[in-house]
Amino acid sequence: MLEVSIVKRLGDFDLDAEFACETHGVVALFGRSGVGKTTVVNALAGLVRPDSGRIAINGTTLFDSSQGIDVPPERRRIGYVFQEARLFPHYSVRGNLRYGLRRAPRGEGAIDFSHVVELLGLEGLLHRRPRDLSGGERQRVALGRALLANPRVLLMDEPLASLDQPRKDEILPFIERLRDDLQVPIVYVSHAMDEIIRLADTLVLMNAGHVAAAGPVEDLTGRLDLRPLTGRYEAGAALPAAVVGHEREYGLTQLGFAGGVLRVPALDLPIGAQLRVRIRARDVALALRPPEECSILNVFQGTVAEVGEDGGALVDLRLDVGDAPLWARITAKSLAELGLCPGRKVFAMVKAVAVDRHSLGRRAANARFVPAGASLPPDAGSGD
Amino acid sequence: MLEVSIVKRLGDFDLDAEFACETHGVVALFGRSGVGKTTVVNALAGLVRPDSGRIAINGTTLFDSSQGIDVPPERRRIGYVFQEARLFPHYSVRGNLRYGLRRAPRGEGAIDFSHVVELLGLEGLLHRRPRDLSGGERQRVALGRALLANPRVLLMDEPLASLDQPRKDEILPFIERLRDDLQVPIVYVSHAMDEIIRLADTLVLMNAGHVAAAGPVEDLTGRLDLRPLTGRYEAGAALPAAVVGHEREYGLTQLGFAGGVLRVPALDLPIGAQLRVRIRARDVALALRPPEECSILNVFQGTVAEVGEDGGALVDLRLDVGDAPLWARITAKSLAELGLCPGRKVFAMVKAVAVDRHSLGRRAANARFVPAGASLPPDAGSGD
Amino acid sequence: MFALSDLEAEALTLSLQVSIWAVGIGLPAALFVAWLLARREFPGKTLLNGLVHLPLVLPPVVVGYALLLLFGRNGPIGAWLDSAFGLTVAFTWQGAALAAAVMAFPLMVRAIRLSIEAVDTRLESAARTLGAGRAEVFFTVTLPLTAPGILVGAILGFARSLGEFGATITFVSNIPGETRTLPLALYSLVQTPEGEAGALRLAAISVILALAALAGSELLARQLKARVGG
Amino acid sequence: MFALSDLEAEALTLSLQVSIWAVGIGLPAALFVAWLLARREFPGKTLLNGLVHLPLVLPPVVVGYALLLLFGRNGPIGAWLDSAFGLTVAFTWQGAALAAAVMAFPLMVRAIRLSIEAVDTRLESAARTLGAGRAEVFFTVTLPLTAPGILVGAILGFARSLGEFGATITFVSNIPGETRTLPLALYSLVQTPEGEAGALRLAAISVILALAALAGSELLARQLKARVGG
Amino acid sequence: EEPVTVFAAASTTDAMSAVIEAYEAEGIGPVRASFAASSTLAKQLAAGAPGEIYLSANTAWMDWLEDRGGIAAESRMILLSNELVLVIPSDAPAPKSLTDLPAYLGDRRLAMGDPTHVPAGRYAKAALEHLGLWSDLRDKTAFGSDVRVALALVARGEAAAGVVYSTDARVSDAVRIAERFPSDSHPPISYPLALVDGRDRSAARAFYKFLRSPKAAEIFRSHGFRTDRPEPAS
Ligand SMILES: Nc1ncnc2c1ncn2[C@@H]1O[C@H](COP(=O)(O)OP(=O)(O)OP(=O)(O)O)[C@@H](O)[C@H]1O
Ligand SMILES: Nc1ncnc2c1ncn2[C@@H]1O[C@H](COP(=O)(O)OP(=O)(O)OP(=O)(O)O)[C@@H](O)[C@H]1O
Ligand code: MOO
Ligand SMILES: [Mg+2]
Ligand SMILES: [Mg+2]
Repeated sequence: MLEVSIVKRLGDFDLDAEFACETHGVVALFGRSGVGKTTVVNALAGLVRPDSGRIAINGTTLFDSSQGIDVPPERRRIGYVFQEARLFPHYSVRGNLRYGLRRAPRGEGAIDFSHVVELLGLEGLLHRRPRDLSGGERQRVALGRALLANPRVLLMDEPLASLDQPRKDEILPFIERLRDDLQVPIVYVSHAMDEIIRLADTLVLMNAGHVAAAGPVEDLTGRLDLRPLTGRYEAGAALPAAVVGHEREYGLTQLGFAGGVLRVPALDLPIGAQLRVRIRARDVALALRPPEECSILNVFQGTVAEVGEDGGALVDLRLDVGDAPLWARITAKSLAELGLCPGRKVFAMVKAVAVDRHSLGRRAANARFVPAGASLPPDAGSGD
Repeated sequence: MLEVSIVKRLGDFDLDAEFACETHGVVALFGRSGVGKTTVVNALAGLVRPDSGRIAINGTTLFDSSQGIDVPPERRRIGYVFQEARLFPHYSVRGNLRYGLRRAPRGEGAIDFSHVVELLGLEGLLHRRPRDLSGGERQRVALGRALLANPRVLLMDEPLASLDQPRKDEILPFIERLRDDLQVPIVYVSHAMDEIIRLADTLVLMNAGHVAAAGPVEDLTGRLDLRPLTGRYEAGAALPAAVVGHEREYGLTQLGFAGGVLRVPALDLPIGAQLRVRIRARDVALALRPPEECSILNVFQGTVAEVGEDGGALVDLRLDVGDAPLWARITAKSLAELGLCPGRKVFAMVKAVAVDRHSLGRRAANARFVPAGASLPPDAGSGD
Repeated sequence: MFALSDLEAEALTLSLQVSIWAVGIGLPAALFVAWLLARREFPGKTLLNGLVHLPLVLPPVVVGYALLLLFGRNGPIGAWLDSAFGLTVAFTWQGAALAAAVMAFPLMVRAIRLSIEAVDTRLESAARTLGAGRAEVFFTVTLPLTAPGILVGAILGFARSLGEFGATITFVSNIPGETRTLPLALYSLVQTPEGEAGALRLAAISVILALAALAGSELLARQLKARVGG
Repeated sequence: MFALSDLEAEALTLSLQVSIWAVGIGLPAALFVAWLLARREFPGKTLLNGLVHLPLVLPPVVVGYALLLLFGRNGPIGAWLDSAFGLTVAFTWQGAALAAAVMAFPLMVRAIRLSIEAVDTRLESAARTLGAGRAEVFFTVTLPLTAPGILVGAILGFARSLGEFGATITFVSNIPGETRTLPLALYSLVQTPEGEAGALRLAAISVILALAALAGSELLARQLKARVGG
Repeated sequence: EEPVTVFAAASTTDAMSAVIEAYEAEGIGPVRASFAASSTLAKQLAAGAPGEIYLSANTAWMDWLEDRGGIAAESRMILLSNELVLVIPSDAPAPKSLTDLPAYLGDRRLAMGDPTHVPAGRYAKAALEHLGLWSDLRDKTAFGSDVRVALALVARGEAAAGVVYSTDARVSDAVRIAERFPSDSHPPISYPLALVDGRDRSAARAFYKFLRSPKAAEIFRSHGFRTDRPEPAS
């Protein structure tokens, strides 16, 4: 459990943040610039002292103004990847990396130096000074430094913002592995819903110094009332799923979820592996009859459950597909022409391509979702 | 014309960059972390002195080692938004903003102080010190500061990386306006293909200290051989287009391009306005017969021109739709099942939703594209 | 606390005057030299650096003697000052201020140089892209960010000037009302049997003066820090 | 260049010994006090700050006299040192080193403090999240980043020690081979007819020594800068 | 062998050094001298300094030390005396007489020791008062922290004239003696000598004896001192 309930005044800015959530997996802090994300994370690390309140992680109280508890940062064992890299200018890259390593408790879950170096592509940089690094290189070193300190909890404040997509794609699985294999809980600040969906189990939505909502990513990203905070572009359903089969000849993997089986480009995961699949509303098309001779592999039969009122050119619809909610975004023109309204039966078409690596997150290792469709034959999706 | 041809050695790193491109509009520098983007931009600004070479903008030589020319930074009138904000800690936000303003040549194209403040949402921050700002706020101030200096050319080194999507969406049009209304050429470093597509006319692709390719965004993003550099996920066609009509009742705008008419959510642009539309391969589905009773508004008939050889689960196909190239990414399974091969007639389906604000860039004001389909009746796309 | 005798008041006023002038003329020069040493490369840099430190290394009396040789009536600079401006520094409080400034100079230069070297050159680059030339960058970025060092330089210089004895008495002698600063008066008393009580009073005055200046500078430093951030 | 006379060699060696010891014992203390003043709040901070600056404000002779009163054989600290450790500082070269250290102390503290205050506290925070306690952060982050200031403090202190005269002659007298440092030998020579040439030689030796130390420190500073970056 | 330590007034530096050389040449034993202002030496001796013999440039500090029990009272004696002279730069014309001094100076200055603490300054003031010149000269004086500073001012031509000991006048070629002050114009300039109390070593006694020997007297005289006992202070 991560329990945060703090009040802090900074100039004109009032932070009054309260949330509690599970710490297995990744907790994402999401919110607009200046809402107080960094301040919350600083308080967790012990770098900002709240005016009052309480912070506890897994039952250990780190701060409690009423009891006068304030564990110093170095004894919190909380790793921190800062928004600005904050590398030590007087150490080489190697020295920076070894700084936390030397002080880390040995054994138990410790990460290998050479492993981190290889993973973050730092081999050629070990002898450099921080000022001789590019922006992205700096952030990679900062990431490695925090990891090597073998933290109990890892705080990451927009760690990937200055990295290019291929590098992000390389590092994200590593963070996932940290989370899953090493069971390091991560508090992750990001503006990129992609990353959050992929990594996070829990989402803490912040707005103007307050926590607007906190809960499972699946729940919050599906809620229409939170759209102003989560962002319209990013709207969609995040669904728990499990690997139910592979179609090796075509390099596809079948994912069972409450609404059926989804085919996606092959995942190197065993059957039964737990995932979160994000299907963005913008990637779902609707048809009144099953499409024929069409490249769209995933077609699900469902019912229109709710039609959003957006007033613009685009309309969001919630569908019930089996037991799963699915969101579709179509034009108002199509809505009118197809005559869609709640209760109407439709076919939802989801391109296999649209469900790409960025939309798939491995769920925390202790998540257990057994899809209803797990017993279905591999081909039991509603046609293709 | 922006002419760059420079050689610079930094430690083990060799930069040998050469490119020339038009300076109307936005020139994007794209490449992986550490390829030398910041170094190139620094050389343009006069902050890094190349070992040899030449830099000229619109005929004015800024640097020429053979002629011994090296115009000092303050006389280059090149605005620079740095990767790290570099705000002056001893000035308030207002002081930072006014720093460049005070030194800017008056009149001609100068931007209004209050306008910038409002646009960047800096009203409440004017009296703050930089250290009291959040990461995103800092970057906004840095942006404003550079703009107010009324530069001839604006260099932006990942200026939006630390901004949230809504803020990005607010600032991007402003940068577009800078480019179009004020005709400020912009050199823009970014990792986000979205932003580049939207903003840039010219793309300079860098790889390991060299310029791998430079040219119109449309050309480079369509080239299969550059995929390793532009990124697979981002693959697609960027097409010149023009507004040809509006369907006000549904809030849609019709864009004419060489392949027909594309319906997208309403754009507040006059008929004839020049745009660049990006249609990502992943957003294009294929069918052998025209889909019926389907929500997908844009369907174009075309011919398979080329089938990429990817070997994985996904295949990219180039289609000829009218005179325009279009890319589609489908699964190998669909490829096989639909029996697609060059010469085959197909229907390409593009969701109106997929062509969202992020995929549309206004082209530089002097771009002149008159679509062949401009004379077609408004409804002349191939059905819906 | 206690009323000052005329002699004490005179010495105090003079010391203040001398110290303020010493810092007033020494500080801008120190700033320039510190900037040269911190940010420029030129032939003779090592020499200049050495020269600046001389007053620290040599016994004050020797420095005073050297000043006498240079600035005295028959010294090269002194003769020129006299003929060109009718200015005599020997035996005048101006001379005392000069001696104090020279003795305080290395301290001022070092403190300022240290601060200049700590200024992030990336901020200076940023200023240049905003249209500020070298000089402008210096005055709008480097100088304000060097303020803590300038303040430290000023306070060190002021304190050193308040305490300056050997160079002063050698260069401008000990003339009541003209060059008899607090340390000179104090020294006289210490060398006199039965002078101890008076010496203690003068020492106390010096200390109080210095403490006041220090407290003022700390206050200022706090404000600077609040403005610039740490 | 020229061979040293026995007297010159003796004074030179002694001056070196005294200055090195003055910096050696003064610098760690200065570092601690500078850190206290820069980073901690405590009652009596202003007082400590004032005390540190006293040797700068008071004429050296007065400081020497105060040292004599405190550390002399009959002084409170001197008597205690003698009975507790059998240590005599008065009238020994150790005393000369003490006098030099005291006079150089404010310079060392100020330079170091200035540097400590310029260290980015965010780096210190980062170090703490990596598991380093306050003391460890000090030694692994603050201290190395303060190195330029420590170096400046050391060189200022060394130069000041080389030139120290008033406090030394007052506190430990002018005893050949024991406390007659370069400035004191210089003083003795100035007192004798025909002494000027000898005095000039001694001044030259002082200057050369100081220049060598300065050059060394500049070299070191350059290396530091290359390591830490600017 | 532990050398004998002499604390001697700075104004005796060269003479005392020569005497020590002569003493050591006789092979009796090593001697070392600490030269500083008489006041400084007195205070150091009072604070327990290792000096065994004290030669002061004036009686006041010897009195002061004696009051504190710092010397072996029976060993106190006047070893040397000195003369007060008016010096001018070597190349300058001499004043007609001492009484012509105010006119001779014009708007230039007269250098002398600080009468508040430098013995030579005190004698000079007494002499000028005795000659009725003090009130005219008071505002034209430049005080040095010791006689050598005053001497340097004259040598450099900063001051038009200076009042110093005749022994000091010999130090610099740049000055010459213009006038000698009559010995009755000021209290006698005497240099008292004493053994320091509690340091009664035979070696110290031996050097103390040597200082009073005719051989030493000759050396002192060769440096401009007078060794005849002046009449007791008025
Ligand atoms: N010392 C301070 N004094 C006054 N206001 C401050 C101070 N520090 C931070 N703030 C304000 O507090 C708010 C929260 O800052 P914080 O850094 O936590 O934001 P954030 O959510 O991390 O933003 P970003 O995404 O831009 O990094 C901001 O509006 C900021 O301006
Ligand atoms: N002073 C230096 N000494 C040695 N190598 C350097 C120096 N400065 C930069 N480099 C190296 O030069 C390369 C190019 O750096 P640059 O900052 O231009 O990269 P970039 O393309 O902007 O990367 P990013 O996207 O991460 O900001 C990097 O590999 C960097 O490590
Ligand atoms: O020898 Mo003295 O005591 O300096 O006049
Ligand atoms: Mg933040
Ligand atoms: Mg960069």
